Amino acid sequence: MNTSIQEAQPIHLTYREAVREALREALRKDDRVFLMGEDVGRYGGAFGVSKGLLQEFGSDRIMDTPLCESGFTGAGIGAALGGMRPIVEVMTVNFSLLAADQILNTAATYLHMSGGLFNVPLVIRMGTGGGKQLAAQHSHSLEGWYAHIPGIKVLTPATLEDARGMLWTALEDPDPVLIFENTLLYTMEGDISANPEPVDIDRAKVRRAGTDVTLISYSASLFKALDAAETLAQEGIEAEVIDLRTLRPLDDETLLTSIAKTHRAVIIDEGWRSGSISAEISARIMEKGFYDLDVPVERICAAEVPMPYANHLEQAALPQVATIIQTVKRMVTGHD
Amino acid sequence: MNTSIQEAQPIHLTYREAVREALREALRKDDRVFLMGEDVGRYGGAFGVSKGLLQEFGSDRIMDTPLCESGFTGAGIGAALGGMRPIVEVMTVNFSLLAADQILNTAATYLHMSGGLFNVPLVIRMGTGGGKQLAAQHSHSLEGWYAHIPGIKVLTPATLEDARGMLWTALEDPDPVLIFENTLLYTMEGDISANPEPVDIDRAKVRRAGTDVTLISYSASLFKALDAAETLAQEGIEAEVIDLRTLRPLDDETLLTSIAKTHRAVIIDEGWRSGSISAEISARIMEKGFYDLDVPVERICAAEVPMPYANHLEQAALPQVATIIQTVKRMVTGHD
Amino acid sequence: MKKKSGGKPESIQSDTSQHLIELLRQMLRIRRFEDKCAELYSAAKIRGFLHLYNGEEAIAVGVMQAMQPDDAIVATYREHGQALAWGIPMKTVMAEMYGKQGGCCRGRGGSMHLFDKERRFYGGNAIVGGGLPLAVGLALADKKLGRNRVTCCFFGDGAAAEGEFHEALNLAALWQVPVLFVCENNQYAMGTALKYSHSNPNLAEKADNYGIANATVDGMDVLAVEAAAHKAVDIVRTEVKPFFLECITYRFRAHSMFDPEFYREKAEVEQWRERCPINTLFKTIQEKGWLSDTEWNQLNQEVDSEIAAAIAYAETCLWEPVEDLTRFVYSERGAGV
Amino acid sequence: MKKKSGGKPESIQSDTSQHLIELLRQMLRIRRFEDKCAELYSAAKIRGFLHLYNGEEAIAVGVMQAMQPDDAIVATYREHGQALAWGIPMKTVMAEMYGKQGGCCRGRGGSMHLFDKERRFYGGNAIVGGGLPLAVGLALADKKLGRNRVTCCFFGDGAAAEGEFHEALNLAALWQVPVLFVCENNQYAMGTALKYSHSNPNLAEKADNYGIANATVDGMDVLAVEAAAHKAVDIVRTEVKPFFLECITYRFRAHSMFDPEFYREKAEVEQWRERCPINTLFKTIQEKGWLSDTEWNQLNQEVDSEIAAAIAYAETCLWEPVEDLTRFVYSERGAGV
Ligand SMILES: Cc1ncc(C[n+]2csc(CCOP(=O)(O)OP(=O)(O)O)c2C)c(N)n1
Ligand SMILES: Cc1ncc(C[n+]2csc(CCOP(=O)(O)OP(=O)(O)O)c2C)c(N)n1
Ligand SMILES: [Mg+2]
Ligand SMILES: [Mg+2]
Repeated sequence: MNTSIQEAQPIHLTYREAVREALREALRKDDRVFLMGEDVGRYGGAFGVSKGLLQEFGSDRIMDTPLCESGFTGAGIGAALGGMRPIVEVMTVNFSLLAADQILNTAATYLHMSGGLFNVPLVIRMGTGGGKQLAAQHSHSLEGWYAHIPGIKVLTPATLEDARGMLWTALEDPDPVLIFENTLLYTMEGDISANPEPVDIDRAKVRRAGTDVTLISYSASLFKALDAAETLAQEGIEAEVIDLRTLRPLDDETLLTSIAKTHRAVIIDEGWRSGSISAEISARIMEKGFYDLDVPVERICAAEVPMPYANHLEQAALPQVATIIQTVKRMVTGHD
Repeated sequence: MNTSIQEAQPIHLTYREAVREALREALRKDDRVFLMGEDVGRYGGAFGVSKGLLQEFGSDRIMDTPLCESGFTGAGIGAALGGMRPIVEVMTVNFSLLAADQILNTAATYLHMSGGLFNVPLVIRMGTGGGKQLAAQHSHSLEGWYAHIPGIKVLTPATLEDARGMLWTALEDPDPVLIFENTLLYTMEGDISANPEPVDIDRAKVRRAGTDVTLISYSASLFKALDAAETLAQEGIEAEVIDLRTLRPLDDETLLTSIAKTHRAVIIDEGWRSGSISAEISARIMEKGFYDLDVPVERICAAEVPMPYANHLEQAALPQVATIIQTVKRMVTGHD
Repeated sequence: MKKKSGGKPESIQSDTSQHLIELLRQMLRIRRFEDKCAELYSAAKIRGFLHLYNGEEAIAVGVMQAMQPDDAIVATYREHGQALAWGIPMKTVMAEMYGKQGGCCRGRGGSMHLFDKERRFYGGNAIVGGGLPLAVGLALADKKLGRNRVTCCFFGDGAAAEGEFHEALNLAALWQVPVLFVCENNQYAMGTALKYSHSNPNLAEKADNYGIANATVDGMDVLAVEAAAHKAVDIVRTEVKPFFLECITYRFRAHSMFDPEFYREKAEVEQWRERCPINTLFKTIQEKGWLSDTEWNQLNQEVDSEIAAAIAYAETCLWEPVEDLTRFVYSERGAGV
Repeated sequence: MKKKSGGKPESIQSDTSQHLIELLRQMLRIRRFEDKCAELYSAAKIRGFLHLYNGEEAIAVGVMQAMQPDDAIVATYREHGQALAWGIPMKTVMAEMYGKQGGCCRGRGGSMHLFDKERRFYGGNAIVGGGLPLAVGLALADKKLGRNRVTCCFFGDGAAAEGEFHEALNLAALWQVPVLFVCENNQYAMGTALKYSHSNPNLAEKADNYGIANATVDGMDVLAVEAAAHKAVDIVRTEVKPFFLECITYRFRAHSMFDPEFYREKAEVEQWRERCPINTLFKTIQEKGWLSDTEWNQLNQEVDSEIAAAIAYAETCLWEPVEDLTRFVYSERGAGV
């Protein structure tokens, strides 16, 4: 019987399981890979991502660390330099601030300051995002902020395929890669190919084709953009929806190609507005796509507040589908 | 004899001395003010800023701390909550990454997450900037990066007056204020009024009037912009030069008013390009000044590399006067 | 004066009995309040992270006995116990968990960020270890301003692995500031047992290393905690220097509402449950005959009605208007300090 | 075999004498190299920060004796001594300080960031304390891959106040990784004397607290350092666990080229200068009659000409082309690892 790759049945899983499968695959494929971080082992991962992996791979491969974000991130850098392929899990981006020095001052600079001698093949995964009423210290979306740093790459898998596939691509990268998993996505489910193809992290992806406006988004916001596009389509407005996938380096080309066609762009971003990755995208369109624009690029970002606990306030702080629809309509028709 | 304020002789000093005078004034005026940080006392400050202050004010007011950026920044937050007016000196922004958690997760969020109960009247001063061949871990310009964070204010005094005056304004602010002093400026000298007036931190300032292009800059780059403007003037191009002074909150109005007049803008920024404060400014001009623009806004930023040690490489990485001139000419004439 | 077998004058005995009953009442308030919170969580009235103090009540209640009204408290995300024991009205705590305007932080903080300005309750810090330097700073301010106040900082065993813990202890010792560090050693940091967090699991020795006076106490025994806290606070207040009090305890419930508890044995939990601080004190009081069944029922009813009233209050509170979303990012002009 | 008073066979004596002379030579190389660097700094050939190791040479030289070629070194911004003692060619170090392409990091690192891949010299970290976790990670990799190698991590007394120091020690002890922590306790962190940095100035006790074997040694005595390092490295290598070696030393010169040295007395510096590790060893050797004036002069000349050659090399090296500015931000395709 011929069970070729093409014919394999798709499998149904959640985003959480997709990440877990990616971890499992990496741990199986390469002995140098190990996962370390707070509660990745006995607890099963703060979000249950690594559940069962300690039992499957043992405590040398799945290492619970004490609470010391700077210490174990630094140890990850060292282990990478020592020939391992560590996957460091920082529970969420909120706590990664304690490791910011190691990420920026060591991981990101090491190759350059050593004149090309030492690269750091380190992968750091973190949960990110708001929307779960976790309030001001547990709801940051700082992936765009990290994208400011040369020397690292920043990935934001939105789909099950990307959650499943990006980890391996990141592990094959010779340089430090940060992967941000929006924790709202963990329960998302669907079908993916049982034999996932390698995921390209160099290109943004058009997730929906359209002609009237380009909606630029990434991670959880992608689905808000797609929802908005559906509604807009019912009113005859065809939105093209782009999933950035990688925030550093940005794939300008895909964006500009789309805008050359639609002449309008809206960026949806769960980070705080000022100094966000959406600002960078807008600035690039200014520089390279100005003459293609019919109207100014707009941004729909999180309100510039530390995230409040109350649900109605938090939702008011986050980008919403209704706002996207309203903004696009205004851009297309010229009035609210 | 009438020695009114208006008639006081101007005094001649360096930027370093201007900051020192500002510290001295604050320490004299308000008993609750104290300065703490690494080597602010016995060493006299890493850049000599606080030289002599320990002798003048004693070790309760000028506190040498151990190396522990997170610890003493957090202690500064606590002391501010306890009714003091601490000035925390983080030697340079490079080391502030070790305190990033306290700055973002505590100082910036405290007022909001306490529902308005507790404000944090803390001032944090840091050296910033490249240009001294200090290489990849000692040359960051992260002031624009910090400007992403709601809840804090970010000041970047460029002139002697601002270096002298902003500290007091910051101390009077009920919320956390970060002051970034570009270390290249410390030796800059000039005359300022002996009776400095209070400095407004809410408005950007037009440092040179012009009609053909708006050069937007802050801190050390201001002088590059002014130099470029001088040269351009000789060729009949009149550049308006704006000193942002405060990176958070940004004073959009001053920028937009200028652009409405000049129809062209260049932003000069020593931070890395992607996700820089100049991206934010460009995005805001896109949103609010698009129809005033004759040509797209351009950015002249630091190259996206960890700063190399060698002088010629470092200078190549930093924005240069020649590039500003060249860019403006291209924008005005339509060709290189 | 009538004497009892122990030889105590009756008034003191009755003082003691009343005091013990008060301790019992405080612990019970916390326990019941939190049990209710767990229910309300399932009913989706409370959301976000909810970290219960179940099993650890003796620490907050015991320590607070030694504190004075103008002292300050710095706590963690597991701070309902401290908030209630410190006197933050239950109804404003409950309304905060509901996310209502009438909450102690107008619904912006939630379970992990309870604050009270009047009572000097400085949160509610959800960054593990983040409160320690802040507490040192509060104590520094008191020392500088010559105020004879104590700052009491609660944190867990996991926090002691963070670098900030060390930075804070070193600063406190160098500056000799009046801070009481209370380590709630419940032997787990989420799912990570003490031995996996610390190469040296004796946490009080860490304080020793900084030259900070310290003691370790049974955190399941409110009277022991109270006695140790009195001694500790005395030292902090009179000698103006830090003290480190380690309380050995155990959390009966999961780390948060999301924790499947893979990392520990049911039997271990059961063993510790037998040392429930509330039961223990209840038995002591009963043995002394200080609490009749009627009184006990009445106490329970009081607690229950306080909780019911808190819920009723929370239910009726308004939501903060959405238009006010961006308030309190910066201070409002004129508000100032 | 001719015997000497000490009863050592001649061959051993001559081994010993040769070894001591080699140690002397190594220390002298570092001292002279750095003195020259200071000159070159004044001549603006070297720029940026320049932190000299003057006075501390016995530590790098002593410790390196115990290391094997495939061991690894992690150092700080004050790492010329380690780099030279570890065998990075002086000329590539000098060219690096010049910022030239022929430097060990193509001029991108400078004085604070010396690296050597072949020799496993992992910098050159200018963030105080930043190298410690990295060293733990290198050692972890060795342990995981079953390689019997030692990672030696140098850092200062000031670094021990950073939280990262504690995090790293705890991890090393928990994981039992083969790392040698060498604390260069020169009693100052910039202008901050030990007693202002540490509430407990006994730094080795910190290691003790983590259950890490440790020793404190006179860092001005290269033979003592060497002996202690041998013991320490033996333990690390054979027992596969961390060791903490504290070396008490003193920096004769300013912290960096910008330091006006307000914070210490000239007399104190002078006192320590009398304990110069080079003079001490020189005297020992002289007393034994192991080094004639001619030999000493020759040794000096060799060192001087090595330095002269290094400068000549640096002078003739090319600058990295400006077009290559953005190289090495990311690895080049095909380069990989
Ligand atoms: C800096 C940081 N890292 C990780 C977390 C996630 N987290 C929340 S509580 C916790 C365990 C803390 O354990 P411990 O200090 O013992 O306190 P306990 O919860 O047992 O009271 C962790 C890892 C966090 N909130 N902050
Ligand atoms: C995190 C950090 N904070 C501050 C500095 C600035 N700085 C450079 S060296 C130094 C003193 C370090 O002292 P120590 O660890 O004793 O090493 P030594 O210089 O004495 O060799 C300081 C404060 C830095 N480089 N990194
Ligand atoms: Mg715990
Ligand atoms: Mg030192």
